[in-house]
Amino acid sequence: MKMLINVAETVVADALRGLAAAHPELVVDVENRVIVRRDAPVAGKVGLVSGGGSGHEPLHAGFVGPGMLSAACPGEVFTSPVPDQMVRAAAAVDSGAGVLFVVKNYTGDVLNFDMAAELAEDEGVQIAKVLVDDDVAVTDSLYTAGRRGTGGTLFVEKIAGAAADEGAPLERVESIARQVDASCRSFGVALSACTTPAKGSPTFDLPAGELELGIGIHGEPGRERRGMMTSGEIADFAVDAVLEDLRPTGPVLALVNGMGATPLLELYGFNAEVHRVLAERGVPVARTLVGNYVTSLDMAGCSVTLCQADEELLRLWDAPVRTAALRWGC
Amino acid sequence: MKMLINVAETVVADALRGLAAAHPELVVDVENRVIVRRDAPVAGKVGLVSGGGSGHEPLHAGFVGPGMLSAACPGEVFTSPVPDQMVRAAAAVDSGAGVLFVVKNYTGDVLNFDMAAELAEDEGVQIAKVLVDDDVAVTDSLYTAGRRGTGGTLFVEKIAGAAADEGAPLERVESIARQVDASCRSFGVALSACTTPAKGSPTFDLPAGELELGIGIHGEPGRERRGMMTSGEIADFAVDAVLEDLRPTGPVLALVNGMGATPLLELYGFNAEVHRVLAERGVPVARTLVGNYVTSLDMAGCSVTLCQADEELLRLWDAPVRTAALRWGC
Amino acid sequence: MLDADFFRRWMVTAAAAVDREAGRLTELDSAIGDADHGINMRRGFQAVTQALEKEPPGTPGAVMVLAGRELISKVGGASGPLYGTLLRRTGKALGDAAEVTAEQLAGALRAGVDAVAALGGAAPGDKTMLDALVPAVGALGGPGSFGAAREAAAKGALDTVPLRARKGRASYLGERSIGHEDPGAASSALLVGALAQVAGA
Amino acid sequence: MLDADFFRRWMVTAAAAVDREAGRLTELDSAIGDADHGINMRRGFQAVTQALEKEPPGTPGAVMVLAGRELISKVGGASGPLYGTLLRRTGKALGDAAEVTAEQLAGALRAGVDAVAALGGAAPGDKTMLDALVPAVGALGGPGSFGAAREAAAKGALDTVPLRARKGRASYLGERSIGHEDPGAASSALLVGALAQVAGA
Ligand SMILES: Nc1ncnc2c1ncn2[C@@H]1O[C@H](COP(=O)(O)OP(=O)(O)O)[C@@H](O)[C@H]1O
Ligand SMILES: Nc1ncnc2c1ncn2[C@@H]1O[C@H](COP(=O)(O)OP(=O)(O)O)[C@@H](O)[C@H]1O
Ligand SMILES: [Mg+2]
Ligand SMILES: [Mg+2]
Ligand SMILES: [Mg+2]
Ligand SMILES: [Mg+2]
Repeated sequence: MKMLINVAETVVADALRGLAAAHPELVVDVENRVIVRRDAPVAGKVGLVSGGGSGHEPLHAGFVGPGMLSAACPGEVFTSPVPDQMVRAAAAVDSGAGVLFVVKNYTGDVLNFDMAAELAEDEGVQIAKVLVDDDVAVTDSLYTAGRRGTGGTLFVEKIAGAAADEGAPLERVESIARQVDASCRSFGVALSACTTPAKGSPTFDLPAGELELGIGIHGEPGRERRGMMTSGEIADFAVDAVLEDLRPTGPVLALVNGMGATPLLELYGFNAEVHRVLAERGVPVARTLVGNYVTSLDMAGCSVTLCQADEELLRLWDAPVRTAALRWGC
Repeated sequence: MKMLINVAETVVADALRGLAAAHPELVVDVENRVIVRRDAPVAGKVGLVSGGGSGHEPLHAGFVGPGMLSAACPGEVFTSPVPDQMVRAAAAVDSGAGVLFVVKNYTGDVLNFDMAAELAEDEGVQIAKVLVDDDVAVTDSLYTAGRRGTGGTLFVEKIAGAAADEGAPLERVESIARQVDASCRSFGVALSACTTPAKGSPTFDLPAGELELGIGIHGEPGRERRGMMTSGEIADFAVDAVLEDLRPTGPVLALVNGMGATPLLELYGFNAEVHRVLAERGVPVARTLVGNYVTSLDMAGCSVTLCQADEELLRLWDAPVRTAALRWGC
Repeated sequence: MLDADFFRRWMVTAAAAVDREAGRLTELDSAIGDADHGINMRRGFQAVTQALEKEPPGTPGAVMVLAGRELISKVGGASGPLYGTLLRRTGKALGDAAEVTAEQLAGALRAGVDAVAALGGAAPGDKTMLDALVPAVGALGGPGSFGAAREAAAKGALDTVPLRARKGRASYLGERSIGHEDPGAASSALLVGALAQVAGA
Repeated sequence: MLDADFFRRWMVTAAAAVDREAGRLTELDSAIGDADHGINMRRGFQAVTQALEKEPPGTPGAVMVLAGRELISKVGGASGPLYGTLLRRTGKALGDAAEVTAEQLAGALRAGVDAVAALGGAAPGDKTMLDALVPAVGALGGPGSFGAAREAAAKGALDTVPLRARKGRASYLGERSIGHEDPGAASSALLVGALAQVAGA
């Protein structure tokens, strides 16, 4: 598998150097792997810190900036970051108003953020945590580690970030983040496996003419393998899987997300099918975002995330945001 | 080759339906394949119309909006649009101040835009044209169709678009567009070939461990095939190829562009190497854009475009832009 | 004498040939272009046959002008304007006559080919459709010359293999364009072949 | 009696085993996880050996606490905090003694494994590292028991193959997790194997 890299060992550090070069509005600590918005800590503002394994870009570093995250902590590829990173990030962004950790629900992320929360609180930073677990492909039961955090993370970070920028106190930012998570559901489909730089070969073997339904964002195989489906059939399957669990009673925000290697041309075509299915099911769509936002390296495929949004969430979604990957209103 | 599509015949129409669903701020004529910003024609403003084969998304439709293009005309995949589209687009955006056609220098695009210009002028629309030909991999000589238009198109559309939005007259918008084209050079590298929906198999055969240097954006083979190179070696080669031709005497704008299937993680790492080479060569970088902007379907690879920018071009580059794919300042 | 129906059948036969050979044309374009020539030609000639069916024009000239217009407004790419111009200018040169001679057809086609050369700026030897078209119109003359034109076009297409391209996408490849048949020359040979077939040659 | 050097050699031997088997661990994780377990373990144990070389701690407890801390701050993922906690808690349970008995080691390791279970919320049978660790500490006791612990860990790891995962990433796969060995159980068997090797069993 060919990659545009130097050596596997330095991909994350190299990317951080490149991020720093492109974005002078970010403070990028390459050695300690923390990305902080330059104006942090903002007086009186709750800090928002997220992080996770690398390989999902632009998540999370691409979402650092006014209106969204205060800081991000990238781990090795597909490996959650270590507690030292989150502790450092929390210290850098805390203005005294406390810090919310946005944690995707994976065992590694949960354990490391938990340890970091303890350590940061020892250092006097007030910490709240929200777990993002929006992936309906995983049953949330005693028999699993619980639903995974995928596309819903973008909604949590954007909307809680807007609340924090408006000056909401920590408990309020936390409760909004929880509300967004509870309002989000996702389902993902892979047309090809991805290849991590360290492994150098695809994480699973997907024969021509087959796809994986219910994949996560770490190159894990999905829930089920099927013969190739059309864009319309995939939209039917994915949207129905989401709606079955979400049962929205009002308008939704939609994220039609590429896994990394699916051309935008295909993704927009898929968006047409997603909108068709939603119209058929009587679900109004308030806003739609189409693009590669929560990716899985060079995986071909897509995911659909729907977020039921009341007027307040919609207002916060529309609020200005200025980050590398998401930008409007300013 | 698996794709997220219904059938090859409808990919462009499907994508346009999906674009319309995601972007209510655009008027998308799916049948006639024209995308127009909703507020067109803007009184007194010069219209900017571009277009080309599909498969390069977000180029051009993703660049329609205030501060950039007035309208875009997507052709079939890798096939230039037909004159009817440009004529229709010109009529839709002309406020009486005239229309600039931004044309990438390919035989098909040139011939079709030329025919369209004749027809539009017959209908009373004043037309100016700028050819974008920034790709240094092609020698501009009697023995070629001339240099290709690739990443430089983004700079021409952004900067000329800003001038038009400021109210510059047609001759001025045209001359700025020409200045930008003359100030831009690009070089592209493929790590894999792309697959068009209609053909269904890769456009060329690139064995493991080899890459193509000097590719275009249509899945054409490049100028030369070599054994695999590191990100740093590719940056050396590409940046030097550009600098040899551009010989900048001041700061440049840099576009570090993905061809479609290269993960952002790799692209940022590559950006670090591009900045290293530019620093070594003593070329200051005023602005950097990293991402998949001028793509070649699912091709893995990258291109580097440098645009020498005087203060006026830099000011126009920084001016507000509000499109699906490029957005800042508003 | 050749009437409107003869020209209509030429176009329909050409469309069938293009449809049959679309895969090969695309493969040729894949080697030195962007892998769409067969797809472009098929889309264009399907539109041509549909347009001719919808309201069949009454004169040879009108058939060719309509066919050319359809190509221009449905194909795009380099081949759309070039082939569209070829047929449209041929049609214009044929004028309003209800029937034309083989000699008149040869003259009109020569005008069409000249227009292609003027539009695209290519000359024989540049590894383009002209390498099949120019020998073909050179061989074309009286009623018995259709077979010779077919042979000349086919040979012209094959003779592009050793050439280095100087026009169109293939020119980007420089030396690497050598050793491949030009897709546009191959499709031109199909068009001339269809003409010969309809003429019973 | 086991001194600090014994524990240091255990860690170095474990690091060598992990390094040697990293590819296999990653392959196992590729089947039911995210293809990084070998890479994670190698990165972690490299850091451990480096830290131990830099300033070798003077007591068994200090060796294990340092090793655990290194894993926590260098590995990430699920295995970083879990293995880090295992070693750190084992070290804490060993206290300040300059030398410890095999029985004391067994008891301390049991405390470490309990901490892993408490942190990760998993139980034997959930197809995790605990399926190797729990039988191993069960078999561990007096000086002659290291070999038995190694066998128990190895068997425990292999016995994860027919299990359905209930914790960690593999649980996402449901039924599809059956038929594969758990990567964390496999790496635990390596750690226990390294212990036995250093003990000369
Ligand atoms: N300047 C030109 N003059 C004549 N024929 C040309 C010229 N440029 C390209 N062609 C012909 O067009 C063919 C390519 O057509 P096609 O693949 O449909 O368009 P595109 O190159 O835009 O993809 C070439 O094989 C060549 O024969
Ligand atoms: N809750 C848990 N309790 C105990 N062990 C666990 C738990 N979750 C995961 N593991 C172990 O961790 C291993 C995976 O480690 P690793 O691949 O390094 O981390 P990650 O899953 O974050 O990629 C699994 O094979 C399993 O043995
Ligand atoms: Mg991992
Ligand atoms: Mg083409
Ligand atoms: Mg072509
Ligand atoms: Mg893993």
